[in-house]
Amino acid sequence: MPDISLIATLALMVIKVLVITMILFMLPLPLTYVERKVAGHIQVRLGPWRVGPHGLLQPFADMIKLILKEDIVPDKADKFLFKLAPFMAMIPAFAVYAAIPFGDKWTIPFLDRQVSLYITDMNVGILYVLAISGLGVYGLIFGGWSSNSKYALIGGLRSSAQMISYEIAVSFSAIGVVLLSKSLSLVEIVKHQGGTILHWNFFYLPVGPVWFFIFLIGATAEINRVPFDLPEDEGTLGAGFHTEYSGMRFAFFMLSEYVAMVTVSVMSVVLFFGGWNAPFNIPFVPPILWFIGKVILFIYFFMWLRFTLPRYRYDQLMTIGWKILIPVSLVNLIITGLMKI
Amino acid sequence: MNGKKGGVNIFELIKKVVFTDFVKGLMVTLGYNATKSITLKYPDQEKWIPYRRFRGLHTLNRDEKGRELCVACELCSKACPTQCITVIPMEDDTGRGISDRVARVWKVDLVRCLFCGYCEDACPTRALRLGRDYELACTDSSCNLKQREELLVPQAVPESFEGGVVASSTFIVTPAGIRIKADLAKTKRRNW
Amino acid sequence: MEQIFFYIFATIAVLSAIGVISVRNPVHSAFYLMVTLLQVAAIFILLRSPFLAAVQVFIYVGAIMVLFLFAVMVLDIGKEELTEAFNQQSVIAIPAVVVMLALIAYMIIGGKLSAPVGGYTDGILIGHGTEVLGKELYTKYLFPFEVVSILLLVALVGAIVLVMKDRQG
Amino acid sequence: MATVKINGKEVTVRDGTLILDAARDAGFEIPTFCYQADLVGVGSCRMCLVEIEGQKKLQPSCITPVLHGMSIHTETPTVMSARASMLEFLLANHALDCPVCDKGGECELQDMVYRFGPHKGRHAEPKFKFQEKDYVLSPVIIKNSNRCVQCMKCVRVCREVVGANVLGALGRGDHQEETSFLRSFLDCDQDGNCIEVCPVGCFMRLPYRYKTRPWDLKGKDTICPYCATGCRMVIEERDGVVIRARAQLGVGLNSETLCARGRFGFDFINSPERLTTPLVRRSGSLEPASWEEALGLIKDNFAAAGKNIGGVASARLTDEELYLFQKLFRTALGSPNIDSSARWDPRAVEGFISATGMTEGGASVFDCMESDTVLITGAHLSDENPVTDYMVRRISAGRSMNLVIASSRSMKLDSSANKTLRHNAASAGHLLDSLTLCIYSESADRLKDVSGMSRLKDIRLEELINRTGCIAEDILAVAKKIAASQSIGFLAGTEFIRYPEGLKGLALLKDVLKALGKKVTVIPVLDRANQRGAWEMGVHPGFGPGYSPVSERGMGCTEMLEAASKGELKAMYVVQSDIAVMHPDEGFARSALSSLKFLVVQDCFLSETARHAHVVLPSSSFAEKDGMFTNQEGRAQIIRKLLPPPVKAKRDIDIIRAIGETFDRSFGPKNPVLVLDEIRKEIPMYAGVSLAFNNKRNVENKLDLKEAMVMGADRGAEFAVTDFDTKIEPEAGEYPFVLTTGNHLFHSGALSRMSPTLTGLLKSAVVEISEEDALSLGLASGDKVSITGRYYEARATLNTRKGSKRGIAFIAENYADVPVNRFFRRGEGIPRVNITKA
Repeated sequence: MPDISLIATLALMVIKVLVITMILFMLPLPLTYVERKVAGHIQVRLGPWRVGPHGLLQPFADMIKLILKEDIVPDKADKFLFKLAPFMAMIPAFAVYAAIPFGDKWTIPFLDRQVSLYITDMNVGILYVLAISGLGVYGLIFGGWSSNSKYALIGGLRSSAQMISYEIAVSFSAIGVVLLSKSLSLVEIVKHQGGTILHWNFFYLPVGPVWFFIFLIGATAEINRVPFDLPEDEGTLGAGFHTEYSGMRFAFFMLSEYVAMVTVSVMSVVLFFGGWNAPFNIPFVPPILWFIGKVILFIYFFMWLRFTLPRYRYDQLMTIGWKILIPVSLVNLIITGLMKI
Repeated sequence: MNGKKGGVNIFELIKKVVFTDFVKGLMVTLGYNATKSITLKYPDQEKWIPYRRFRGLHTLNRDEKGRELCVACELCSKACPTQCITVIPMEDDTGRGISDRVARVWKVDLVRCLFCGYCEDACPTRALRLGRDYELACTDSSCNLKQREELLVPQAVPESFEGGVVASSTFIVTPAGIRIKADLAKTKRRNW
Repeated sequence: MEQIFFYIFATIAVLSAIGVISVRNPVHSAFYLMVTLLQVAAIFILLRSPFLAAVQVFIYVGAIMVLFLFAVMVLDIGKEELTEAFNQQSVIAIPAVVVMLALIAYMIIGGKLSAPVGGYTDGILIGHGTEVLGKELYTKYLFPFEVVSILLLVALVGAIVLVMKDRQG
Repeated sequence: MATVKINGKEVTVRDGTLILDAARDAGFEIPTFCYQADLVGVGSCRMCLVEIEGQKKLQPSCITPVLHGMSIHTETPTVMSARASMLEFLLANHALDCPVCDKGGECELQDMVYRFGPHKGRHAEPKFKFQEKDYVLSPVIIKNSNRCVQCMKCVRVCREVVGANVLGALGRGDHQEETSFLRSFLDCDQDGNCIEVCPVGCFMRLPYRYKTRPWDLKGKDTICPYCATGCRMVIEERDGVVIRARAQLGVGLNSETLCARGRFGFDFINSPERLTTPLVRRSGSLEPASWEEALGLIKDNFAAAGKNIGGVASARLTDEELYLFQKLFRTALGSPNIDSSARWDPRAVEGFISATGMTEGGASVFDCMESDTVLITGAHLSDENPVTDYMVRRISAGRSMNLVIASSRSMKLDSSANKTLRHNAASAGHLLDSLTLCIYSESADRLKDVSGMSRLKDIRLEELINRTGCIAEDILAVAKKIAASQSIGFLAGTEFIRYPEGLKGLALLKDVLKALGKKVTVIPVLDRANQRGAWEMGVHPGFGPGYSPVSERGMGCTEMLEAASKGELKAMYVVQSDIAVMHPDEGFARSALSSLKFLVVQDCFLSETARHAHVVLPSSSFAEKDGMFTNQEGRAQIIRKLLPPPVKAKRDIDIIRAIGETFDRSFGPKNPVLVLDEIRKEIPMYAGVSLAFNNKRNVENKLDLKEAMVMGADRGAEFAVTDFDTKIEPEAGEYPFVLTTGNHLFHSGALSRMSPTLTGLLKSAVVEISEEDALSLGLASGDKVSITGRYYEARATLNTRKGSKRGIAFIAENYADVPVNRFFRRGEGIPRVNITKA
């Protein structure tokens, strides 16, 4: 019965893809709400309150508004790229999840069939994630350029420069993780961190935390979040690369940004905090919950960061990227290599 | 900082390496995250009643016998820096006003008004006060021109009411527009 | 199955490659180039070389093309300048292109480019292509690898020197 | 000359100069309430107290003359504290209702207290009040005595300037109230000069009451549009409504005075009855139309009429408009038929111009009043030209001179006259002739050359005096005075044109006096603002601009109407003139107008004439245009535009030009300034007219402003004074009274009827006869009487006037309910009427 097995595998694959895509599509709804609530509370406010109990329906209101809003294409915009750019930002953000392991194999109750809680286990998973997430910047660049607006163009330029500058540091930290876990496959990397909490890459002292912070800083910069949100620096650029966007196209940018934030959280957990591995051996808690818990903590961390830190100046951004992160990661790479010999 | 140019303060470096400042900052915001919000639940549940000195929508007062205090002396319009007040006097000795000179037209253009209160100071009979009505937004521009008849209606917050409190309020949608009715009996002071 | 995918990818790659040189707008050119490179990466996957594919995307699409775009946007190369450049070079370029095409055609027809037909190596088949590549690169092809590395280093230093000079001057 | 030190500054002034004047001339300011240069000093307000070295007490500077060697201080602490104390006393009972008071914002008391006064009151006691509510004195004056500062200016101006003696002071101290007897304003001229001089809000205009604040008003300096005195005034508007007219102290001929017409008669401008759109007669009724349609009709019909067209322009238009009007007729339409008045015979006008020497250029009324003897004749000055009356009264009170008034009706000014001559109706000529004869008999040898004397050769003096109805001794006394005078001034009124028999007498007397080497100044006294300007612009069938000869003599207004009723005149163009009402034969005028083929009337209102019109064009009032008026003295003064004409109405000058342009594309200069330039070029009389004087102040009413005066014409008095024999209907038992007419005090022509305030002042039609006649008829003032003439009968209230000539009944030409012109028939002389109790 190889045919049935193949069909089942394919069906499972489709189901997994659909589930993950749907989750990702819906993710901005709670995330915007949570972000605004976190912002409110950090600023001693309430945040959304009026729509629904405790403002719970606010994201839906926003969604309806974005859907109904007129889709404006500026007269002098490059129409083709202008319309394409939101998708170019969104598709890579989603595509990344093809390689993300949410959990190990899981046996479906009563059916006695094992399902892997990831779409594929690529042997170059970590490279794939880095490569694909790097493509997301095209949406920003093309969106910024095609708007034919000075603010949008500067926003696009800034995001491309920022991406190039920090991609290197992020790649180095990925190399560091690969050295530590001896595999390019994300599943292997997570599995390598199994056991106790001390097996997590973060706790591979002294280089683990350094790699983590390099990754964290670089990734924050790549997803354009505070304190590195210069491409959409509202103080000087209006809204940066998406100044000219409205309605659903704008929503796609928002979506890809939130998904990117989740991706960075997920990657932090996968690369440094043991993925689905439990820090302590507590029975009855499925590994997937550990994973989700850790990711939520990271998401909160990014929001927390956003409402704590001010934005860096552009030259400070470049200085951090080129003069601090790259040298530190080079030194760290040598130390890691020496430790692993 | 310590005058040593180019020198490296080891202590400072360690602080930088372990992100002391960031952590401090993050702890501050985390602390705030846990505090109670100070947001006023306006307009659903609460409404701020301003202090007496507040300068909101103009109100024209009457004396205890119900006669208009305004004698249409036009001093308010003279004092107005934006010339948003128009007064046209007329004679009426039927006891409408405290003198036989009363306003035929008394109107203020709220778009131009900057609520400086000079008109209030200029008023010799204390007929004109800047009241405590601050909900002046509306959906068409004509309602920004407030006429005498409208302003003679006493405002919801009486002059004697000591302000600076939060009153519980109800949010009502009427055909004429949205009204936020404050219950002046149920007030509380907020400390912040 | 693989054939079908190959033809899809190849067709898109060739079409967008034509797009690269045919459109007037440099940003559109860059866009088509990006598409071409992505298709090439896809073909690498079909060839069971996911590492190469990832690196292709990572280096070429993710970094180099971004730099291209950055330069194009900063320098703001207008359409007119581009046509002007074409006009000046066309006298030499057209014969050169004809010669090039002739050579390529000759090589394809002559079968000089066709690799020895054979299966994948074992390493690749069991999914350890990366390992095989690494081993080959650092053992059999170590010398050319190091030469290329030094060449790149020289180019890097040279670029820096040029910029430094410029700045001092 | 006396030399005094004021605040250490030495000044030399004439003996008898008041300290106040000396200090003000030296540049020191002294505040006053009660002082006004022209009025008798009373020193009542005590604001002007100054310190004089060597005198223990402070002295009121407004009644203390300087003495040589005086040392005066005006700003010492004592003086300042005295001022503050005086103000505190004034404020002790002052109502302090500034927010309500109409004077608030321009009140002298406010200003003084602001500058000098105590800024805190100390009087806690209840204030004394004269009254709780303001009381209405007359339809135009309202009073609040609580605000009075007892400066007495109102009383003085009423007595000394207006001569009405209505106001007086009752009570004393702080209970002194300036008011009239029993608060009645029966004899009041309603001119509101008390309002003008009141420094506080005690006297107020009733029509202006609670309308606005002075700072809201936008004003323009202009000239009164009623009589030809040419009063300067400021009219002020708010939101497009003219609210107030006021005179300015020391500005213009009139200084602070105006009459009821000038001060309250401007409100016709705001009338809702104003024409706002052109009207065209369609199937019998006038209907609104566009300008294009109206002008199209005018073009077609005027072209069809050819030369058979006539024009009458009101003497209320500006010089520029009148000039353009005559230009329209004489060049574009090619018709010589133009006139400026429906009332007068063009020949009589020419005679008047000649007799009064208007061609010799302008002469100031102040120069005239400098003469040793001034003879006022042919004008009821107090009613027709009230402000000229004020000027005469003021000047005659100030200097020793001989003022003679010859009139058949008594007037207010009689009290200022040294001698009054009551003559019969239409016999001013006999009076002047008898004066001439008297003078001639004394120095006949020196007067052989006077050509006109031959006329009087065979006439006996006694017979002449008998015909005048005057007392012989009076005439002889006056003649003696005239003969003894070195300079003689005449104020010759419009009765000379109405009853032109006197023109010859006036011309002869003038010639005789000139031959005797005396200085003679004649001021024509006219009753339309720009009557003199109209003539000088050539709006007259007999002469062109600047009294230049015309090649073809045209028809006057009456001739035009006659031609119209015969069907010879096809079309007429009437500008702001109400012929149907003003023509001295109303029935004829109306029928003539209705027999016209095409009548265009251009007016502010739908006048009686306009009701006959085929096209009515809405024009503008004096407040809506720029231009120039030439007053009776020949003084060119400018009027200024305050408002735009209402809705679709246009300035007259634009309408006249638009009509001209339909015939000649290049017709007329485009705006008043360019027209004035052309007038200066075309009319030598006006070559030197400069309007720069308009913002200057005149000092002591000596209008040293020769540049405003028109110059003499090139062509001398070539107009012959035609022989006129004004017939009076032969005396018959049933009609004992000769009916005369003229202007009412509150009215002038047809325009003032549109002013609600002025019509409000005029309760009902009044017929005026002398008191003696009334007594003999058993009638009393206030009785309802019926007036019966041969053609018409009317009812009116009887008014008796003490001192008027017997046998004369007077009905003003301004009543709507008693159209006096219906008693007249053209060519039949002065009608007689009977008055019986109704």
